[in-house]
Amino acid sequence: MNWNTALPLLIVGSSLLPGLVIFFLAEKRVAVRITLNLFGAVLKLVLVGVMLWGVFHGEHYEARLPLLPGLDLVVRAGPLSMLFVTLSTGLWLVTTIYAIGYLEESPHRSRFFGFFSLCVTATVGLALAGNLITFILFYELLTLATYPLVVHRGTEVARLAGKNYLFYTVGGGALLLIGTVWLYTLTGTLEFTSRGFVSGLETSHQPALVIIFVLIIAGLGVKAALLPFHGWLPQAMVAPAPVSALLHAVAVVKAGAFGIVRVLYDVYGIEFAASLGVTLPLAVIASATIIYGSIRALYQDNLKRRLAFSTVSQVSYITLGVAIVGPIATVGGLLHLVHQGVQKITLFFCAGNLAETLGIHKISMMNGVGRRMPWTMTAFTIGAFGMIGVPPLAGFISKWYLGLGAMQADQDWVILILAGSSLLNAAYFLPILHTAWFKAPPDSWLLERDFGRRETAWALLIPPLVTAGLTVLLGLLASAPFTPLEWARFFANQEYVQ
Amino acid sequence: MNHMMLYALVGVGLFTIGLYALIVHAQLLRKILAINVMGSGVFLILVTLATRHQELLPDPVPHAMVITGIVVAASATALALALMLSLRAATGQDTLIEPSE
Amino acid sequence: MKNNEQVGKMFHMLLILLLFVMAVWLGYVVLHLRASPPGLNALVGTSLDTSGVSNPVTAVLLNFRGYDTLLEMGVLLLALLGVLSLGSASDSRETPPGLVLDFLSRLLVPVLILVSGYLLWAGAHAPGGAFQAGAVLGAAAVLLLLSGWHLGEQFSGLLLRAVLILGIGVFILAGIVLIIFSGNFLEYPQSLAGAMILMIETAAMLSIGVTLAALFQGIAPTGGQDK
Amino acid sequence: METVIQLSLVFDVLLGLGLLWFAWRSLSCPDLFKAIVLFISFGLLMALTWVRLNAPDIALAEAAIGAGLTGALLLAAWVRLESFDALNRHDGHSEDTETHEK
Amino acid sequence: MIILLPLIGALACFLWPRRTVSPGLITSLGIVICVVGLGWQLMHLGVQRHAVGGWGAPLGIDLYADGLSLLMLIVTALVGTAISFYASGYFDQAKARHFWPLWLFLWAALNALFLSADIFNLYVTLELLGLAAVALVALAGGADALSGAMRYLLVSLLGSLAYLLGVALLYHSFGTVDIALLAQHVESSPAVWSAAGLMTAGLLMKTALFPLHFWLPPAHASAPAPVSAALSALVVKGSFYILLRLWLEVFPSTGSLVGEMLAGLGAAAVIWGGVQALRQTRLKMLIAYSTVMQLGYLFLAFSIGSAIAWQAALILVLSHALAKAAMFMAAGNIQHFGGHDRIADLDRVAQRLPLTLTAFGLAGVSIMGLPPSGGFIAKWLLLEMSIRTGKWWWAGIMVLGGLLTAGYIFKVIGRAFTQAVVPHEARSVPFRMEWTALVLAALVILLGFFTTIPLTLMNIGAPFDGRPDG
Repeated sequence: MNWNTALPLLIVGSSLLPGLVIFFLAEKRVAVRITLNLFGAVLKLVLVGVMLWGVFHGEHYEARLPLLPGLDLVVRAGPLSMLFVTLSTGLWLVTTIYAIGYLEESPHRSRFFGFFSLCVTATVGLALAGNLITFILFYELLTLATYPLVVHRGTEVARLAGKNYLFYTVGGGALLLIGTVWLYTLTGTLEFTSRGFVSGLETSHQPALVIIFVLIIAGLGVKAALLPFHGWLPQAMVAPAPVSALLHAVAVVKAGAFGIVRVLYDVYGIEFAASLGVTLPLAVIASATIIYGSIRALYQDNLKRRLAFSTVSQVSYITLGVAIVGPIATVGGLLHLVHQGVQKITLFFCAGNLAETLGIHKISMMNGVGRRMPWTMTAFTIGAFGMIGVPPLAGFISKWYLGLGAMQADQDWVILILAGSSLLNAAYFLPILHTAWFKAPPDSWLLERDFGRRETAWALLIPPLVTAGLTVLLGLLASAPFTPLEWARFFANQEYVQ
Repeated sequence: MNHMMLYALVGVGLFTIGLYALIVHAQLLRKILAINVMGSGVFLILVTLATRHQELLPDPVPHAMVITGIVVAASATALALALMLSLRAATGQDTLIEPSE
Repeated sequence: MKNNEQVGKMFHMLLILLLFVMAVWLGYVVLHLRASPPGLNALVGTSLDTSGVSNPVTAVLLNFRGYDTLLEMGVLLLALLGVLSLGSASDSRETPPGLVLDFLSRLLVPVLILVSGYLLWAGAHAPGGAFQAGAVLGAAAVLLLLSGWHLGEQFSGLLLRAVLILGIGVFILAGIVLIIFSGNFLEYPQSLAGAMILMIETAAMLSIGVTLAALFQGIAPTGGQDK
Repeated sequence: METVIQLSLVFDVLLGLGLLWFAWRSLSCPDLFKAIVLFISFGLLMALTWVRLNAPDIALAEAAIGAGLTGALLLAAWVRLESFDALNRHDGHSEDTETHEK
Repeated sequence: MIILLPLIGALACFLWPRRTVSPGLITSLGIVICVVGLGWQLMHLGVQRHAVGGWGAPLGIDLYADGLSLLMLIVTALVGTAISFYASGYFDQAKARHFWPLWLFLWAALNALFLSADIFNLYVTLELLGLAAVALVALAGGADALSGAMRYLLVSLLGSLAYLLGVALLYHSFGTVDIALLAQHVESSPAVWSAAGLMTAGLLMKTALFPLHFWLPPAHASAPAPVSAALSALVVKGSFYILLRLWLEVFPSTGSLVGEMLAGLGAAAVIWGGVQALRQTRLKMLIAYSTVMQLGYLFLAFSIGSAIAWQAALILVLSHALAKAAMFMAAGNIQHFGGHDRIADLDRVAQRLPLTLTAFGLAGVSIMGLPPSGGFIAKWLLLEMSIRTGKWWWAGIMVLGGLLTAGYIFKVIGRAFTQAVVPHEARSVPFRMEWTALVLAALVILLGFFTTIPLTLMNIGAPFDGRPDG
């Protein structure tokens, strides 16, 4: 059990153990709980940092546990996993702080934070998963851990939303499972390997492989909210704001997208997948989702619903990017994995703040809120611009690479999609900003919570500002070392035979 | 094959009759009787088959088995009767009832 | 409604048909069983003289397949436990036993006890044995019960329960002791076989008798209105 | 010699039929008490059969336990059932409450 | 001897009804120790055979222990101990004095059954098992329980008789009742077929395979919680074990058609049980139907029929035993706590009984076959084998079943979060009752990570190689 084995386990464990402990904490032990949470989050971040450094210098981190004869649980660190791990760990820290502030005084916090930690454990686990079965394990764990968060409020609406969420995700899980088992019977292994491990099979299996691909992608598409499996996402926004942040930016949706990347590159191998002719349909579906999501977003008055539909569309950028066969597009897609996360979490934080401080849930109620809560709305604005893809923000970079990649792979129609969706993004974000900044505020808000000179609690204010700052930095310093861009390139180089 | 086999057939007959009654009748006491008849049928077969060759005296092992069986049957009957009675006390009827929602 | 009846009738017919087929098939099988299987007859014969008893059935019951018998006594006791756990939802309306019955029992009980004793003893070489004897003993006890004599009060009594488990208890005990001596559970040393079997049988008979009586007690109405 | 075989054959046939007949009657006749009595006699016939199959041990067991003890139990149970009916006839409700909650 | 210990314990409990709990618990621990001992023996000395009375088959009765029986014994020991602990908190004095002897008898019967190598002896153990189980069900009192018990008793007797008839046929065609010897002699003939048919039918009755399951839900749902746990987790497995033995060792030559048929019934059971479970309004009924369903999975292995499939089935037996026991205990807690088990108004159990709900949830994970859990591993293996052997339709059934299961599990859990229309007054649940359930549930999750251990254990003496791979 040397360091290189221990590290990935530690990274997974650093949220698992606190989580388990938290379950058994009495409701009153606020201090202990908060310390545990933050400790876990920070520790994880540090460990991840160490691992980043290690991986960058060619260290090989791996831990195995024999599950069945010939089938192990594997956690392994590679560029792709690092990209995702870093994202989720970083955002988790922020979200934890936010959640602590957000849930003050609300009941059942032990339960909430327990499952919260489990979620992140699952996310990190599936990011580090070294083979498909490990991935499935954490993927399902994620489903189970998020359910209690979705129904946390314990209202009838919440229960129905949870029911719906399960209906989709468990179904998806089943598809994924059967696809995987089938694949296993063909290949006898499930280890993720660069350029895939199925390309070796003789051609007689190709029809089967196509079906398996459809099964698996459908299974993952559910979490990635691909058309037509996106239904659960807008509903799930009844959950508390931190949970939405988790669902949309840190964990669930991302897990789906990430899975698609994994399957496409490390199971099938992108060239082979292309030769099977499955990538183009995928790209088309992704595009369709992008447009559809944006259009639906236009018509939502409920802020969180609009954001939710925007997620539906934005996440598909990732899928689109990796489905366009070409290194640059891949880079773009992966970049968006990170950037969309940072931006979208900002937006949800802000939405949460509005709801918490002024009881604002609808866009039509946001008149002049910018003057009441300038900081929050600034963060919101940055996030929104990022989403639209205004340079020099993060969103711009990823879209830029996407476009470039599309051209390089001479799939010019994608450009149209990008342009169109960007316009739509603008169309559903700008009005919000306009109402917020330029309309006259009403004489009284629904509920006024007074935080002295501050517009709201620190714990609620800091996180969005941080993530907004990140959005800017990721845009400006895109090409500095250790940025997502670099990791994405790192990964792309492995996957494509230049 | 001697005409003792006749009893084996009788055994089969008893088994069948018992099974039929067990299924058809609702009354518990009747079902219990039916079970016992079935049992006797089985025992009869078990022993009769042992007497297939007369030259040497019949095989004692099945005899022992049957004695065991008889005792078991008696015990089961006792339990069944007790159950029937307390069921009767609880529901006021001597047939099975469907579980209540 | 009428429909249901017809469906019911149909099922009834179907059932009869099925059972008939089953019966015929079984009959066929029984008659055309593989001719002259080895059987255990010879084996029993040969090992009989080492078994400590001369009645083959008893030998099988208590020696060759003693383990079965052990479990079987377990079944008997278990049934009693079950009956007791149900508790007799009894409606005790006392009726004094009829004179005849009383007289009968006075007369019969001693006889029955003697008979059971004989059966037990005979079991070693002639038809008979613990179960038959126990049953007769039980019958005697049942007579007593019918003539108004109650086990009821004693039911909580340690003594009674001790008698109830005496048989199986002794059996198990013997088994364990025998493990120590001869390495195998219930493997009687030749010289002692007869004696031990008799001992076990005695114990067994007592418990069986009492158990059966207790079973009857558990089910019977308190006080004997029947007959 | 022949005749003996014949006789025994006849006897067996009669006995067999008797068994079946008693069994059938005791399972089909409407009156419970009669059914029980029939069953007991069926048990006795069984005992006879065991003797015929030269299995005296079983015969004893059957007579003592199968017919005797079981019979006694059945009768006792029957009496109790009757007494329930009597109770119900006296005050027409069945005593326990479980039935009403349904 | 593993069999005698609980017997003695039972007698002790019967003798001194005042203090039944302590001997009960002591016995349980004793049994665990014995089982561990046996396990050690098996691992170091290989398969064990013990000739009772020193006569040996065919004259005497043999006890036989290999990996298969060992695994079953271990399951029984685990769940049994848990149930003992649970029960020590569950019953009041009046019931306890009846519960303990019966329960220990049941345990003895199970152990005897798993160790026996003699089909007639198996018959006796079956009766022992059946009577004990019935008496325990009746312990709950009340119309439902009594009726359930009665139905159960009749079915069980019928099953035993069918089985006995089969035994008779086998004995008279081969002159022995020892499984091993039979396995050598048996060649397929009308007698053997009908024997196989009768025995299988009888055992199926007791195992409650669809459509012979009708008796199970009422009996299991109306019994006292620890009893339901024992029944669902262990008792049905007893008869399944015999089936397994017979088909692995005695009847394998008798054609694969039967296997297909059983698997078909199993599939039907999965679907039917799942749908019924979804429709239930009472928690314990739901769990009982879920048992019907899970038993269905076991029989799929009869069609797939490769060694791995059997092992998968056993893993499933193991994890289902743990999970289902945990579930019934959880249900027992909920009932004890709210005075009812109507799913519609579970009334914020999540908040009030977090441990119990956790137990239920974890157990549910395994029942659904989601990772990480023993249930998942078993399902994975079954899926893999069914696809490998080209019988992908079973895979379909399994996935469908998984979805149904998820449906009814979360139906319960979801309710547990929301608030009921009418809030109930809460009765506190004994500490140990909550924890026992939780521990069992946790075990089944852990099993998902350490499946290799039972796999190696159950292969001692290679019980599965008797069968030609499907």
